Amino acid sequence: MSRRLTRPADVGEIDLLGAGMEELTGIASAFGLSLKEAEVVKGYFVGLGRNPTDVELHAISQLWSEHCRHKTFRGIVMDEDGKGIVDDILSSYIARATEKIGAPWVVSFLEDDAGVVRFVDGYGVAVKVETHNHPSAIDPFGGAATGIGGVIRDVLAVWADPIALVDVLCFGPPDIHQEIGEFLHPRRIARGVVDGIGYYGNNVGIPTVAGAVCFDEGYVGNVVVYAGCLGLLPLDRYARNPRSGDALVLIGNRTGRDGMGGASFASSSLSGKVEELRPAVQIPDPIEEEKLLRFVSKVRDEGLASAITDLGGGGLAVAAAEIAGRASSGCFLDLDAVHVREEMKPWEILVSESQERMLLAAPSGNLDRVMDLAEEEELEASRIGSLTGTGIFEASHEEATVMGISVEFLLHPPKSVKVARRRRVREFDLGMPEPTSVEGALLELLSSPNVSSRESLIRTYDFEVRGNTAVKPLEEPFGGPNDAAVIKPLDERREGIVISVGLKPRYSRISPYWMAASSIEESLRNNVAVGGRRMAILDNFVWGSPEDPDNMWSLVEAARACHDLAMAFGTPFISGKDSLYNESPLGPVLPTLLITAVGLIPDVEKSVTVSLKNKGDSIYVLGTTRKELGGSEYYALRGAGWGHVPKVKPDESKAVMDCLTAAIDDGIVMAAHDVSDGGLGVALAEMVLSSGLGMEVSLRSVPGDLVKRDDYLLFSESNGRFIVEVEMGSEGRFEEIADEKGCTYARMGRVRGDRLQVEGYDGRTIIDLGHEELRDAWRREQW
Amino acid sequence: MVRVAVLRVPGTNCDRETARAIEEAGAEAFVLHVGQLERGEEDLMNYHGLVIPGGFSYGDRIRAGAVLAARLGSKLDEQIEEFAASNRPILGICNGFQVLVELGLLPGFEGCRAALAPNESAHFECRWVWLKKTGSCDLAIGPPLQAMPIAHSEGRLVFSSPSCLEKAGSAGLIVYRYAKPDGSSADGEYPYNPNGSQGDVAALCNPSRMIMGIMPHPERAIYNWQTPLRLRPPAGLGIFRALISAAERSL
Amino acid sequence: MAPRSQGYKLKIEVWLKEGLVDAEGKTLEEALVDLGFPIESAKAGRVYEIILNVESREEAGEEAERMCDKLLANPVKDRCVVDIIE
Amino acid sequence: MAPRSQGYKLKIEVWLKEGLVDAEGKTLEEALVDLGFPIESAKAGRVYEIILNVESREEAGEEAERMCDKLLANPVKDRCVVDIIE
Ligand SMILES: Nc1ncnc2c1ncn2[C@@H]1O[C@H](COP(=O)(O)OP(=O)(O)O)[C@@H](O)[C@H]1O
Ligand SMILES: [Mg+2]
Repeated sequence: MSRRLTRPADVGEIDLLGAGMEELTGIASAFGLSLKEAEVVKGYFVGLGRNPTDVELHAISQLWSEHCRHKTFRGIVMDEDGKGIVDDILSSYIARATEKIGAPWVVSFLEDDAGVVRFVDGYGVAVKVETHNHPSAIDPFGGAATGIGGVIRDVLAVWADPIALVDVLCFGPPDIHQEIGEFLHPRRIARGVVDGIGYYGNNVGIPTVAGAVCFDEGYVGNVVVYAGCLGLLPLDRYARNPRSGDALVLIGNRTGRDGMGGASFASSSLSGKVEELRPAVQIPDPIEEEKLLRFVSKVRDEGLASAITDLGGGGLAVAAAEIAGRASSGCFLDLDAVHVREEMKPWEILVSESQERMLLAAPSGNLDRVMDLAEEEELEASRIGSLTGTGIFEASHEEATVMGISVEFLLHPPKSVKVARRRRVREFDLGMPEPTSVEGALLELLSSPNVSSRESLIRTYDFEVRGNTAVKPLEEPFGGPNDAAVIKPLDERREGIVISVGLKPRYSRISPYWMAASSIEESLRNNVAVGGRRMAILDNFVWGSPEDPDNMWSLVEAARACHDLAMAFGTPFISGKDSLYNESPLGPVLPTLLITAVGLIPDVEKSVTVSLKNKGDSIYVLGTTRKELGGSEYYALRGAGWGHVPKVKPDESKAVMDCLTAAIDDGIVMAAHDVSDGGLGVALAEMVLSSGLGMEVSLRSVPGDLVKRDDYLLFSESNGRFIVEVEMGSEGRFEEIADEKGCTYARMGRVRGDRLQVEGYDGRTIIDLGHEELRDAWRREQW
Repeated sequence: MVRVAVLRVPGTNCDRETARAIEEAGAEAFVLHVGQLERGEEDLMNYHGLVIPGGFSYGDRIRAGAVLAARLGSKLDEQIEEFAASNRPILGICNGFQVLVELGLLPGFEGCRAALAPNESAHFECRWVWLKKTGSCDLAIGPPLQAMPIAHSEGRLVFSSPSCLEKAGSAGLIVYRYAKPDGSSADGEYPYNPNGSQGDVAALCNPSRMIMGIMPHPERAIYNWQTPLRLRPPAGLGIFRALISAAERSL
Repeated sequence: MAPRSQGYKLKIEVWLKEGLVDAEGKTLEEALVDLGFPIESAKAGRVYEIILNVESREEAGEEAERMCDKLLANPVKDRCVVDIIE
Repeated sequence: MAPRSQGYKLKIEVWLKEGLVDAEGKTLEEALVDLGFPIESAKAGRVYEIILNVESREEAGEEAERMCDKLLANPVKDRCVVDIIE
């Protein structure tokens, strides 16, 4: 637009056209842009022949933030000699895998607010996982709660009814003594985060059914909070056709001065100076959200809208630009029409991150009905503008145009260039003296923060609300750890949705590639353990600053593994997110990749759980146990930072998973448990303590190539393994299936008595523990 | 056919599965927003039974159930009185129980009041518990011992005086008490009694036997697949069947 | 919103009655002791600050009692403490 | 437990800072207006009554500040008001 903008008193003009290098640097840093970006912005306004308003620069700052535009993942990575490594991590590794797999049941991937896969005829499952790390560091309760609120709205933004929540949390060790600098103590953070998640999920009425908790020094300065949401949507109601002329309606909470600049805050490092961060605080209101989700599903069912999006990072600026971008058109916003809570400047209205708001596009003929529905749910709504055919994002205030920038320009920041420094991974295993008592080591492992029971946390979440949770996170009545949750979302169908996660951040100290590979395999394994199949996965990267070439290298390595393993297992990525710049004065966060897997089960009544079921049944181990103790809980317990990190052998794993799935479908699997943190020892113990029964097993038959060491056999964390309880009398059938699938397996023993009794490789009983001993160790309150 | 109204306001979130349970039990369920009743778009007297479901009405702000009770009490008190006076059954589940207590409909006998105080554990708790039938109510049929999940942070029933607990007990109005898996009394022991409720009270009936409040969620124990293996068979349906039989009388 | 001239500012505290286990207070007490504070005891309650448009101090006090009765407290378990500040 | 002779009784209120949405206060305000009370505004907070074993009033005040910092409040969003009663 060439017309000069008229400027009301509360709108500033920034002299970009007259800015020399020094001023430009100042402007760039004030608005969180790189110098290169500021130059591109200047060039744009030189083209327009005018200076930008502060409204425009704030909008650009938000839209071009790392958080909103994934600049690093979309950018170029070079090595230190300037040789290209990869151009666009997201397309080259993540999206490429999905495209090559070409799964016909993927409905929408990596484009909308959430990924969508087909569920049963006419229905899709939407999934999204987000991080809310910085907000949780400064306000654990509010930060985690708004993380849940935000990800629910991502699922609403694809017209799905939210049906389940997931939370994955990484904290500093609970037993550190001093507070470090101005950082909150890990226990206080953990308590706040867990309370916040429970508060939001319970109040909004969506069951929290799956998750994980990890403790490591690498999180003392950088807490990690992942929040995920699944939704169900009727596919024929998936409205995505915004048109020029459609009205834009803002629904929900009043806009206020909270969470200002959250998107750019998310991409800056934490200073530890709590007082400066106040504007970044967001206040959660789950009851407002509950009204929103009722409203959205009614609007969907009546087919009233053409598009919808949530207001997350960057607020209205980002939401409106994205809706306009989808319509390949422009938009017009009247900032004075926004329902506000307090008097605000126009730029503040545009970028505020007040929670519990959604933006809707609807043909103007439907507007009255939309407003009525909002009123029925006791929600506030305002018509704040419309989509236009101009390709321009226009905004007005006091009848004056205060913003006029091309939507294309807003949505496409210049490509970033980052440098990665290759690091050779050297693995060696110095070995470990044998412990005097493996039984003692097992009890110690059961009590360690990363293995022990999560019951006290999980029970503060309502995992039953909506009455559709078929497999619960806890196995009642003893609170045993199920590997995945199953939701039965449709009354008239028997199919269930299976939700699991994989998280192996401690392996990234040795190899980021195998860390990512193990995370993927673990998420699939967990899913298969309860009966899941046909899985799709989500990737969520939490890394330190991409300006650091070491971080960049590990990021590329992990992304490469994502590609390779997704291909190998045929599991497409449907969504994900990256959170970079997780830095504190204590250094970068431990590189952490969360993989969330979503599978199907044809009949929820065939779901398998962790607890032993019948005396006399046989216990099998599937898969191969190798000397892979690098990064293991056992080595960590004994202070060892070395070792061979578990690898993934996709063909072996697939055979094992196929075998288990077939046996479950055959109805001969009574219980199953994936072998992960703490190895076979912990897996066996968990199956016993989840039930009223015991087992008698021997390590002598366990397939593997270990030196003959009971501790290695018991505590190695090799991937691709399960413990399975096979119905007495069906052993022949089970072995037939296993042979047919090419699965490595061995019968270890049987369900017997009420203790865990393990015979070592040399025939001696090395473990003999009763329920009380096991449960006491496992439930020891750690945090 | 019996028509049962299920009330909701912002934050009520167990209305769908409660309606589903009512339909499984053989009646028609209608989820009504309290606003519809206030505006006169709906009339409670067109329904034969009323359920106030679980959830977090108004986020349990001030005190669980208090704000919804205030809204009902100030704007719909006559309708609710008329409904109860016409001897139609009212069931409050979890948050609904809290509302009935706040409204004073429960315990509902002379000289006694009650409250649902914060759990003794001081936090929200979701778990399956055992219930022993120790009283009678027109809204409860089912086995003497059954399992159901609870999910609440304010479920500790306290009476205005110890004699009220005795009165309620001897009148057979304490329909369910928390128990141990073998059916013996929980005797306040956690986690069998999950919240510290006086007398292990889990569900209470009024003297007319037509109003019941229950902290556990029967609507989450309707189907086999909802119920953990060891706690089967699910018995929640009995409560909705009873509700419907009671409602049938005003057909 | 500024209080109108005839506005009275009240502070109302709501505490669990003596004799009932104050679970939140107890948890708090334990947490504070854990952190090394020399705590004898701790109680937890809620507090509200309300600005009322009434004509007189007496009226403000009466309204406060009624608010406690109708909404803020359940007399079976709660105890209200009203303070008219200005 | 009776306070020891050197015990100090503190009352600590925790409020959301100005400018942050006080959802409970808003709900309360609406409910009170619905009930017909002449309400201008309402805010909600938490209040704690703590008995501390310290030697002096000053020390009590300092400990209170530290408790706010360490547990009762988050300085980013909350405001503590400490009152040493006796
Ligand atoms: N690292 C990633 N891996 C896979 N998908 C991603 C990644 N980052 C973003 N996406 C996908 O791109 C789409 C847009 O993501 P995002 O910008 O995070 O949405 P929102 O703004 O709603 O949070 C989503 O489908 C998301 O799943
Ligand atoms: Mg989004």
